[in-house]
Amino acid sequence: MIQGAWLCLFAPLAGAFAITVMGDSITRRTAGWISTLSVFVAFAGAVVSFVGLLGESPGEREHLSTAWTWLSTGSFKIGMTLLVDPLSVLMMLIVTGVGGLIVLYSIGYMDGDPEERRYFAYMSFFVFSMLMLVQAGNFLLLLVGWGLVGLASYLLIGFWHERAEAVAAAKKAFIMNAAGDATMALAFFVLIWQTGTLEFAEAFVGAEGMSSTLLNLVALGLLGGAVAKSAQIPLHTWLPDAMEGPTPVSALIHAATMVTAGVYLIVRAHPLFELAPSIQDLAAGLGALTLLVAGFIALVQTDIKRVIAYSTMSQIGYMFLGVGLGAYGNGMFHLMTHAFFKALLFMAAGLVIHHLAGEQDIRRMGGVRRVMPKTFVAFLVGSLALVGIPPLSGFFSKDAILASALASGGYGQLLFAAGLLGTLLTGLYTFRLFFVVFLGRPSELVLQHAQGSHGRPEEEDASRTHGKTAHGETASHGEGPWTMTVPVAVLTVLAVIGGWLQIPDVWHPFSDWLHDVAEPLVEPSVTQDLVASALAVGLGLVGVGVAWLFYGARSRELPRVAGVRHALEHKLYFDELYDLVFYRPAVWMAGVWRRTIEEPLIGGSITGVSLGARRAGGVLGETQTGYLRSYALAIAAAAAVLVVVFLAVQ
Amino acid sequence: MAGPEITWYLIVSAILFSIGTLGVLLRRSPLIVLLSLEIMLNASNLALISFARLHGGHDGQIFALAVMAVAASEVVVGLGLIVAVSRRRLTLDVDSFRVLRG
Amino acid sequence: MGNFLVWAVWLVAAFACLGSGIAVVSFTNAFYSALALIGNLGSLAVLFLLASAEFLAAAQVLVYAGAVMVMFLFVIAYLGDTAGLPFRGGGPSWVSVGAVVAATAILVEVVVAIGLKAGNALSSVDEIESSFGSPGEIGRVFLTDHLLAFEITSIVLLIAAVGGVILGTRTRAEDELDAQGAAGQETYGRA
Amino acid sequence: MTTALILLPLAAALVVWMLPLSGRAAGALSLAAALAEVVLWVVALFRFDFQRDLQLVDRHSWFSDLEVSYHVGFYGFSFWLTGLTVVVSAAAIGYAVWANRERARAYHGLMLFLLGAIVGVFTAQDLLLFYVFFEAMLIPIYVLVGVWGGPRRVRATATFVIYTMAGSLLMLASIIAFGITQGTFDLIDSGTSSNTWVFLGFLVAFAVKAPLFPFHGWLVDAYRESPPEVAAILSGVVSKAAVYGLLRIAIAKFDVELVLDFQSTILALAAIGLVYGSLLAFRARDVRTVTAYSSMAQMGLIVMGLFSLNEQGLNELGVNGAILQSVAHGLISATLFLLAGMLEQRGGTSTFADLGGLARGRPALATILLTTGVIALAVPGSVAFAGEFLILAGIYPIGWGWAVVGAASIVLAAMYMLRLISAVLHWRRGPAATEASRDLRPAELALLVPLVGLLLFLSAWPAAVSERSFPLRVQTDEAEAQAP
Repeated sequence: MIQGAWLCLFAPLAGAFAITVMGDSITRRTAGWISTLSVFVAFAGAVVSFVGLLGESPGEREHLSTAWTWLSTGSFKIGMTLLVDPLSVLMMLIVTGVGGLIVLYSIGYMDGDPEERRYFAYMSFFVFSMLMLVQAGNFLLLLVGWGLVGLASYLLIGFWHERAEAVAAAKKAFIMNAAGDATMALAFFVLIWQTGTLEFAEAFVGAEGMSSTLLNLVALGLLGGAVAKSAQIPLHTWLPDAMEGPTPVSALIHAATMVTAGVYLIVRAHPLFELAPSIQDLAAGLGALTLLVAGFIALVQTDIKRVIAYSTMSQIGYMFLGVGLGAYGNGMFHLMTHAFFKALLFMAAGLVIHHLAGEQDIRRMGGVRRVMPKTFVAFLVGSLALVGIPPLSGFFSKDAILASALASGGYGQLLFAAGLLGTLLTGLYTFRLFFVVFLGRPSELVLQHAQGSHGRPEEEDASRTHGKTAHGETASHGEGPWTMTVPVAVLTVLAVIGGWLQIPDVWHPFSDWLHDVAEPLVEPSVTQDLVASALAVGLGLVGVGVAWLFYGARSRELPRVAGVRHALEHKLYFDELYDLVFYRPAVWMAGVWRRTIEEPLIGGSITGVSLGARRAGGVLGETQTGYLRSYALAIAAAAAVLVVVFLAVQ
Repeated sequence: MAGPEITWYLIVSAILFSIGTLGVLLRRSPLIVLLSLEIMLNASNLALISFARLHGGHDGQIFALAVMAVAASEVVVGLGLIVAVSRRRLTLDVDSFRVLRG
Repeated sequence: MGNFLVWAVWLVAAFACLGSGIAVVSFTNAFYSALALIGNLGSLAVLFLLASAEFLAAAQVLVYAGAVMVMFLFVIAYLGDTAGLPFRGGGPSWVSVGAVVAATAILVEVVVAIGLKAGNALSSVDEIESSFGSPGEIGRVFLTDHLLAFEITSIVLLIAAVGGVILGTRTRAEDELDAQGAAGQETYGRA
Repeated sequence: MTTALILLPLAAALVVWMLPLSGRAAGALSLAAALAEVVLWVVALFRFDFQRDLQLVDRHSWFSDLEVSYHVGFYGFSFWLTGLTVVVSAAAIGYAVWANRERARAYHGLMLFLLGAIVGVFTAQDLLLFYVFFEAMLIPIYVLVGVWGGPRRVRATATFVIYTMAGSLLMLASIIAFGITQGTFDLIDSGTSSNTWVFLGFLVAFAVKAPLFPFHGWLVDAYRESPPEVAAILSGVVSKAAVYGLLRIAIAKFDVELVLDFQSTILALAAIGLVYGSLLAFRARDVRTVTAYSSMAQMGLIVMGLFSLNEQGLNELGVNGAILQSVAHGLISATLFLLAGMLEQRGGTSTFADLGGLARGRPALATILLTTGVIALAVPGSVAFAGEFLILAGIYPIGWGWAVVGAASIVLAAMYMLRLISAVLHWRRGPAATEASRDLRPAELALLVPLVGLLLFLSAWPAAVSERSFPLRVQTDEAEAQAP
């Protein structure tokens, strides 16, 4: 079982390493298969661990395994320790399972890209990093995984590195995540200072003796990291930009796994958050705020991937809401179902983009259903699951969170209201996208690609020089190669059945599985469940209906509220604000320092010293008259003075 | 001891040294500067010998002998320089050598 | 009586020494200065003798007043006209003033120093053997206790001799100078 | 053993200078000597007992009147710094061979001499001996920068000489004052001093060498104008002499109350240097300047770790982190400078405006630069991260503000390193990124891969260094020694 966990962790790393070292000696496709294989081996390891845990009694499902001491100084020791418990195994299964499917999908999607090997090395590296994050046996290793997924995300967002936007987006993602890493590190410093350890269990015990101020600081620091990684307000602006990366990357990192790490962190560190309830409430509040804001912004976006990205933010908002209120199992449940249906949506969108040779603007799409009927079905399933229509997976998981909110007192009910409004928005933006892309009359672009030649050669070249994608020659007729369609099909099935693991009051193996790791603070009653479900489904359907009126049937003109629309199109000016508050002052300060300190003072001091020496030399040089006799006089005078000195000393 | 005390020898030595100093510092002819230097050296020789007498040891005298040798060497080099300068048709004037001016 | 005679000789020698010293410094003609220096060295030899430095007195007369001064006179004769130099040079006038001040200051200081010590340290003179300062004694001390000084002195003399030879050798530049006939004397330096 | 480590390069330097070898033979001999030095160090590593105090000691009286002796030996931490020295120097000499420097005999002789002197600095247990090695280390640098440097080398050298001379003279004065008052120059035998001025003398000398804000005026010129391999040694290794000096002398040999009096000032300077260097690195225009300023920032961080002590003595987190970070930073900046040199060899420049787009078709270059850059920005899991984490965890109890500044610097480091990576590898091709600038060749990889490999190894196992820098007993001994 432990061996399974180690295999799970290191198989993807070995894959990445092998691809890097072998370089040109393997074909691009082989690199893809090595990567896929490594992730599926990891999945096998995860399954072994899962089965192993399953065979044990619920109270004993926690195993630590230390391979070597990673970092230590005297009494402070951090081991290279893996933790195998229900929570980490659940995450391992999601990461490697969904990850494996997405890497397989990438073989088709990235086919023809000249730097495919690098892509697959990065993908394997990402899976390794994510596994490191979820399997870490102590906080420091968790931070290591935390940082490495950020690095992998940077590498993959900026994969098409000749595009300035991609590089900028990658840097933005990394730097915002580095800020989150920094706040987490600060939280850990407090823990080390107060408890002397970063082991989960010992730190949780030690934390009980800490003052509430320090506890709040620790929780706030952790929350900072979680918010940055999960793209919650106010550190969310990197996620939409991250859509510059290849679509499978968006599916894997920016939908299914990495961005949900914040939720995992809160569940993992829930004893700390429970000791600082105000911070936990803050997490829930931020989640609610994010789900609303992201929902609104998603309404006006025109890039197919960005709409889904905002939807991701919004759904993670739900998860934060849930875990912030203590509904850990429900939050994790939504994490899992979201991984299924959001990866599905991204990959279905990827099929569309792939088919349209890299076009992502929904205004140039339309009527795709006619050329890609299977994709249409997949996307529809994903959309319905996202909106939360029974019996698809989103229904069970989202409504469980809402029910928990309803059961959490006044504050919870406020958030419940926000969540309900969110479901309306979800229905609206999801089906806006769906109707615009798939229904209606096929657009010119779609028709071009539907004729099998998919695009004039010039346009292919144009899209390649823009570096958006480099696929083309081997791109499919129809829906795509089997490597792409099979994972989509599997995920479609999962998006349908994934929610059946947990049916309120009927059976709940999922929350039982997590019960010993993170005991929920709230248990909604059956009535609350029913009320929440009814309202949520109802509002979701209203959203869908409104979308139909405006976008599907095109029977209504869109109400124009220019100011709001403008603000939403600019994503509520967060980017501009950060530019103004952080980036520009830093640049300005660097410039000012260089002009006022570095050059005049530091450099100037040297120039000053040498100038001063030269001037002093000039002045003293005047005394060197060249007259021999004046030198002799100097000797005589010095002798006279010295005699006086000697006499005085005696 | 017969005759004047060591003090007087020393005073003569001091006066002589000052005279030599004046010569070195005031005169422009290198020859006379050299001669004045000899006076200064001899003044110090006188002091050395006086102290040797005072302490009844030979060390001072040996030192004086060494000074004489140095003086002789100095004369050789000094005169050699003077001759070399004059052979290049340069002015025999201490003040005319000013390449060391700062 | 003997004491008086010693005093008298000492006084004569001392005044001769100082007088000839002043003469050396003040003559404009180097030839006269050199002659005065011979007198100065001679009278110093007398003073040496009175201070029981017999060997040194002899050496002073033979080596210094004899050999060295002859060399001086040779050079002066070789150079020919040496009388024409102005007494005081082109340097700043404070050099002259300073020279007088410095020389006087040294004199005063030394006299003061002697005066401070005169009462005790300088009045009690050690007894000496009759052989004190004799060539034999000097030679013995020089070649035993002060052998290193002896060696260094000899090396200094050797180096000086080599230096003299090098300075005396005619260089090619000088030959060209002679060949050109070198109209007029140039001033060396930037004055 | 220790003496052999010092003498081997010095003797090799003499041989290179004396024998009338061809340039190629001189280079080969020099490289062989450097590699032999590495082997010697590895042999010593297996003999070294990290649980003990000073070891591999050699001691011979030198000036017995002044209690000065030739006294050398290793502590755990100085052993790691020496390891850093021999590895980086070997790579630098390898680079010099590859770059085919003019006047090879003189050049390689100086490099070997430098190597020997640095090892001497890290082993000297006598203050005067330390001073002798310290100066012997600086002289070859003056010549190497001044003769083989870039177009503005004269100014760079002059600046470097002015700064280091000022520092060295202050240190000499302090050494003399310390030795005379203690009655011995030996670092083991002497007690601690409580003289403020002596302390400040040492402090300024090492602050110049590090450099600590505002003593960094020599830094940019020297790092930019010197040959890349010299810059690698200068920033990678020579700056660590300051770390060693601060730890072994300024902290260990003075009363802890005195050190604590200056703690806030030093920490403030270090923190300013950290932010200041990071921001200027962010605006710098070429690879070398970025590396130079980042070097300054990192030294600020290391000094923070060293001075995280309190009344009880050294803070084990902070000081272990400082040593770990010293080793990491030495390897990182050496790699980056060598890479900058290789870029300059290709396009004649390392200015960002002229570079770009080099990743396409140059996988080895891209991989090496990316790996090094990512480790340099202290991505969690890297050895630099481990070092920074320990340092900041150590400084936190002294004052949370210091740790916040340090954590902010993690973000700044990400900003400037990513900018460097992108400017070289990404975007459109710059004018200097032509077809002629090929991927790294095997010889270059042979230089860089060991350095990067070491970095990766240490990333996987930072405890290798952090556990073995100070046996716990030494720390308590030193803490006791510091108590009056």
